[in-house]
Amino acid sequence: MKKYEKIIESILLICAVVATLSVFLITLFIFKEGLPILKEYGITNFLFGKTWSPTNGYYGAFPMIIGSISVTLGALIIGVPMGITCAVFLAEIAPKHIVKVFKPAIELLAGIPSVVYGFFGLSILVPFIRIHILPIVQKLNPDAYTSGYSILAGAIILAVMILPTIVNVSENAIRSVPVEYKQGSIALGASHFETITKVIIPAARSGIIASVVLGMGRAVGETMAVILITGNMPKVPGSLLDSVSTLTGTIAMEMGYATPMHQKALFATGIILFMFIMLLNITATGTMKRLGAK
Amino acid sequence: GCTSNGEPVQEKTGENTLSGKIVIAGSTSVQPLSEELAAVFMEKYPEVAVEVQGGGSSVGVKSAVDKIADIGAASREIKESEKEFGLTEYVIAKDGIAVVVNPFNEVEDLTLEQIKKIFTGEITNWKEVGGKDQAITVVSREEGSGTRGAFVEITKVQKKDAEGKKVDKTTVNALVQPSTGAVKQTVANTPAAIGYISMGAVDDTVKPVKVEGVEATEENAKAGTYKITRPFLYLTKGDESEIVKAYIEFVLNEGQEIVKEEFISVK
Amino acid sequence: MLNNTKIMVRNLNLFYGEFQALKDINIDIKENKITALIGPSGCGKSTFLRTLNRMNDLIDHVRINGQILLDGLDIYDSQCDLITLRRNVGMVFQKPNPFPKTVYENIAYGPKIHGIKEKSTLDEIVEKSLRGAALWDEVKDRLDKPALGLSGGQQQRLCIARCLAVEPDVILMDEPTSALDPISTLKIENLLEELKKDYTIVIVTHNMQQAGRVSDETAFFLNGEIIEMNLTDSIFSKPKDKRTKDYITGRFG
Amino acid sequence: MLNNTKIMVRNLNLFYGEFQALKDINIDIKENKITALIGPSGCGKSTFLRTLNRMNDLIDHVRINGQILLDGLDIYDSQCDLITLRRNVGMVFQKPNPFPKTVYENIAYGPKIHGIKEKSTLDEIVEKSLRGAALWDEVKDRLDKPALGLSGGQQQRLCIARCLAVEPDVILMDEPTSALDPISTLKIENLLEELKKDYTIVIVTHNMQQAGRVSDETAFFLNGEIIEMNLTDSIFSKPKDKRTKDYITGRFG
Amino acid sequence: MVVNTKVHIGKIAIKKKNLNLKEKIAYLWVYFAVTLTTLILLSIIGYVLLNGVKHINIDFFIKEPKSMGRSGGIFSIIAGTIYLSIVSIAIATPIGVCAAIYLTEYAKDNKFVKLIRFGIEILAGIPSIIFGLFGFVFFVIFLKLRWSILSGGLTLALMILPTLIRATEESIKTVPQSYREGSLALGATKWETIVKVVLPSSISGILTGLILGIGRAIGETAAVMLTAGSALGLPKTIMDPARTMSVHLYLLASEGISKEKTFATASVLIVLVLLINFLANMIVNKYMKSTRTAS
Ligand SMILES: Nc1ncnc2c1ncn2[C@@H]1O[C@H](COP(=O)(O)OP(=O)(O)OP(=O)(O)O)[C@@H](O)[C@H]1O
Ligand SMILES: Nc1ncnc2c1ncn2[C@@H]1O[C@H](COP(=O)(O)OP(=O)(O)OP(=O)(O)O)[C@@H](O)[C@H]1O
Ligand SMILES: [Mg+2]
Ligand SMILES: [Mg+2]
Ligand SMILES: O=P([O-])([O-])[O-]
Repeated sequence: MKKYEKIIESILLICAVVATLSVFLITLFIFKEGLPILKEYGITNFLFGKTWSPTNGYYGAFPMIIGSISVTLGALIIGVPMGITCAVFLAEIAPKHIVKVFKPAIELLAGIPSVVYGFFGLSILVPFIRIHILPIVQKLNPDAYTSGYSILAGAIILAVMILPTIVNVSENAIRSVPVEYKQGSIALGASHFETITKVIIPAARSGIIASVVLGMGRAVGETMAVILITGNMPKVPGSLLDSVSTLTGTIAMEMGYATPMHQKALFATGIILFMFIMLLNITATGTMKRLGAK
Repeated sequence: GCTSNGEPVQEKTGENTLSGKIVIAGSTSVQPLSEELAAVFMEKYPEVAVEVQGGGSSVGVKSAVDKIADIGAASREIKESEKEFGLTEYVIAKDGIAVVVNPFNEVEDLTLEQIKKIFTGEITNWKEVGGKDQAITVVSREEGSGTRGAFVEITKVQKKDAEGKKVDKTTVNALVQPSTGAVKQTVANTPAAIGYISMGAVDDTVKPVKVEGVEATEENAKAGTYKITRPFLYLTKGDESEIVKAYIEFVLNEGQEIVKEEFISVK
Repeated sequence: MLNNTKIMVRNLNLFYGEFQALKDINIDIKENKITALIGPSGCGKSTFLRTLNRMNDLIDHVRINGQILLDGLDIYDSQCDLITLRRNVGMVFQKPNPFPKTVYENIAYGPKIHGIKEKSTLDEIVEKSLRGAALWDEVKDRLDKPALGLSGGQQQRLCIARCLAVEPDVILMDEPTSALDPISTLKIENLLEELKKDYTIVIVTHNMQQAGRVSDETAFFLNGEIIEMNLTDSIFSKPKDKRTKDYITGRFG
Repeated sequence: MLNNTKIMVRNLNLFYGEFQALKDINIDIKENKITALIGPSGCGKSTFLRTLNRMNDLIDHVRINGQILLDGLDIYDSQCDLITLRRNVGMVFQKPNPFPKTVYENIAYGPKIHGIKEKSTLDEIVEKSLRGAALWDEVKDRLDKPALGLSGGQQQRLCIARCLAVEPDVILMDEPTSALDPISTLKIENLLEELKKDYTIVIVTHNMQQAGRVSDETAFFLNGEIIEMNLTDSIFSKPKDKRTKDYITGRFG
Repeated sequence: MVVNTKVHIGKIAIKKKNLNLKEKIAYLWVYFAVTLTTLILLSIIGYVLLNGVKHINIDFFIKEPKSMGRSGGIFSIIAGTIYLSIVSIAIATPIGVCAAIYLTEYAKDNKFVKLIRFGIEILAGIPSIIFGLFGFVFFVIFLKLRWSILSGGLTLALMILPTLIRATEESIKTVPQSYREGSLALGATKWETIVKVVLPSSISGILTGLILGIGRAIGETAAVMLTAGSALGLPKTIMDPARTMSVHLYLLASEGISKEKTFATASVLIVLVLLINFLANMIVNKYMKSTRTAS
């Protein structure tokens, strides 16, 4: 065997290792910088403290955790039914020529940089909520108030952003349901609609769940668009129209402002984010495996 | 206080022979001024590139300390805790902080006490200060902003607590925006908003209110009648390169003509 | 037992795009009989079978003309309700295709779709259908287990049971035993014998012996045409057409 | 013509994990002869063929013991250079597998790998190899066209030409005509006749007639063992082992 | 054997049944959701383009931005975007492609390789701000690379690695084993086989991965701002800071510097993404065709 083969193999291996090593390096860095404050300040104080005011020495990340969760949940509540519906439409209902137009359009939606969505949200959605939504809400609750920078705005924009992920992954899952299932159901006298809801969607559920989890990851991780439209208010929100700040937004905004303690607190926020995403990924692969095995 | 202790560069390095790159980072209030100064400087020395970017005053301090920028910019005085880094400070200008509201807001004048109460959340409706019956949208800067630091100190939003520790009492119901420009834009687009920005950044999209009856103008700030002012600082650490020296020298002398246009010169 | 015609097919032509897969088919399918469709691969047996419950509607570019009367009513009439048609004309596919649900859910699926909600009624139907498909004893203890865990022969009988559960009049079977071992095949053939008391059955098969064993009448397809149709005994003992004879004796196909 | 032994196999055993696919194989392959390997599916013909140029090394969990001597040198010796071995022992696969390159590039691939750079030399080799594989006339005007555009038979001959281009001593062929029509098959069989003047050829075939037509010697494999090996004429006319006879006469397999 | 006893069968009433209310609502919802999605897409793109295109002219592309982007063009920003994309791709491609080759062609199924795969999977899930955080502290400060195209490029390279590795792996896996066997049987070494047969056959998949990577590099904001900085000047060397179009758009939008320039920048960005999508589709289509003729 020619001599350089071994050398090449080692080079290739090194490249593969570099990719992995960077993960460990990133993890190491974040934990090294962030863990001390978690210890010093107390994990529960950090996780459940309601005041985030680093200059005053308060590092309670709870408002941001709730902020991240609330915009993400909101995005899922809007985006998941829409996304799955579009996926069903593409895979089962739409005639070919519509699929040909609609699918690339959805893919385009995925490619648009998130700041463009943020910009759209800032210039259209935020005023819209203040001017048109608020009066409606005020009819029910006269005390309601919003500047427009809100969970609602963030959730809507994030919903649009995760829509393509959900549509694409779900559509693939639905398309890969064996046609025999569909035929079996149709031949029993089930309508197309019944076949979709009772046979096809259940059979595709692991893929659909995966799409939701992926979308969720994207929503939790989004940063700049969210800074532009949620108002960045580190306060536990009381309603959908309240402003919130998110984990990612806080890191991005305050990263430079680094008294050493403050910077560590931001890394600790990074740890939370990191764990959150890990948890999501593990649940995702977990459910996929469990459902796939059945 | 003014602590311009940098040795003035005496001998002029021959014109046009300077070349290289200067990176300035930090305060978003200083940023527009730096941009203009840099533009003129680069015209003079075409071989020099001056890169200006924002981030906020603390980024300015940090980047000077870590030497990731040649010059850090800050829109507040250096804190006690930052003194130990051994930074060299140059006061390049003074600036007032304008308290701005939406142009449609009919409130014209606020006292320092009212401003303090609005920003600490004690006053939450414009009618309490002579405006419409409308909830106030407070817009503040992020933690670590120089403008915020100076503002809360002067307006007493920041207080000493029992242990003598300074505590920033800015209401938690404030929207937070990460730059002077973002605050301005938020106030411009939100009818009930109030915020504070560098006086040099004020334009007709927002309306500065009088503070204690004094209009927010450079003259008043210079005269000391307008109370909310702070210095603009350039920070360096260790030995400065030729071009950095030349640039700072330029800013402190010829540059002051440019400073005068929107800010208060230090000459 | 009556010798009524259950399904009457007249001048049926079917095109896949430009390709004519069925050519002027005329055939009467008798009630409570088993009719076998035989013929070489690609001759149109499956296509024909699928016209009877309009499963071809699912395929793009299919064009059909002619008439199919089920109990005298045209199933290709625009007034015809597909759902009711398919409920009345059940189908068992070549490859067993249980849903990825439990055994119970598989059988209960059809009745539920058709509006039956009470647990007790469903239980009854499930048992009756599984007994009808001679599968009850084998699966009665694992009704809540996934149907995909059954053996191939059991899955095929499950699909028959699933079909029985909606109480059709006609059952169409497309090579229902081609994927099965001889023992499972035998079980299903015996089952057919039982079922024909209550149902009209049309079965596609590649297996000449099977056609001979189970069917009452046999139709021989070739290139989209029906060459010959007759009582099974007659067609196997004295085929009228030379091509039928050649096929039956294994000369081609 | 000499009757030298080109490849000598002694006590060869091969395991896929726990499964023993070759059992104590002993066989001599003669120079400038065509040796055919026959036997029912799964008996280990391909496996054995692939031991001769160590293509089995690509598969995980393969364990081999015994000896294979090529020109007296053990090819499983740690000193043996795989590259040289495979260059000397060429292989033509069951399914034609030209690279997705031009006809020319396909043939020139091997020589280039082995260090030939001059265009003129390469041109020469390409022509010679294509002529050797009786393909030159058919493709000489389309050398720069994609090889995947050739017909199945042409592709197969292209693969043979590709193999010839590196000038091996031995050519291994694994059912080289199973994917081809009768006319292409005939062309390749004629070609084998030509090639054996210069090469030692081992061919796996399912086709008894083919083995009879082209080979000089035939080995009959069954369940990983060589049951019988002899001159082709003898083995077909008077097989010694009953199992060989059964197989040849079509009694099983 | 018990057989159900079923008497009767009268005529079947095969009359057309109308959709029931539930199904009507369901279909209504489907069409509503699809229409809404389409409207959202059209309104976002339409809003940006309608307001933006009229402010785009040649000057916008070839002039440098002035007074923080309030006037002038976006030349240095386009340059910065391209520069940064190229650097990140140049760093990520060799590592990504080599890693993918290792994983598909060399790796055995052992713990170590599982660990590598696990790592790559995690890398794909990490939110970009974490990359930014890491890049800022590690590349910018710790390695003293300052805000520069190099810092940004390294950070982005890490971000696009998983995309690239996966795309490459997928396309390498589709190369028929018979090509490899054919090459090896001619006496080629493994590496020769990979370079001369495997990679050429999977090149379009790799290209698609690259283009997707570029798309991600262009779209990223937070991590780029923290690592490549946001200086407006025209970057010359790899050690210069740069501002990409997304960062520029973010700053323009957030600071309300100039509506016109914001829309114009956003329009250019959208058109760019359109082009990239188009390019990726073209390659995928070509690739599909070439594999079709291969089979
Ligand atoms: N969806 C389709 N589109 C186009 N042509 C089709 C389609 N389905 C079947 N055909 C063609 O119609 C003819 C009849 O097909 P059909 O499936 O009915 O044959 P068959 O008799 O069932 O054969 P087999 O015994 O192999 O199942 C064949 O030539 C087939 O290629
Ligand atoms: N990679 C492998 N791993 C495990 N077992 C294998 C592998 N390849 C082949 N086998 C087994 O080894 C035995 C011999 O296989 P081989 O391919 O040599 O048979 P063959 O004689 O070539 O058959 P055919 O005529 O069908 O090609 C078979 O039982 C097969 O299942
Ligand atoms: Mg068929
Ligand atoms: Mg074989
Ligand atoms: O951006 P600042 O000037 O407020 O630090």
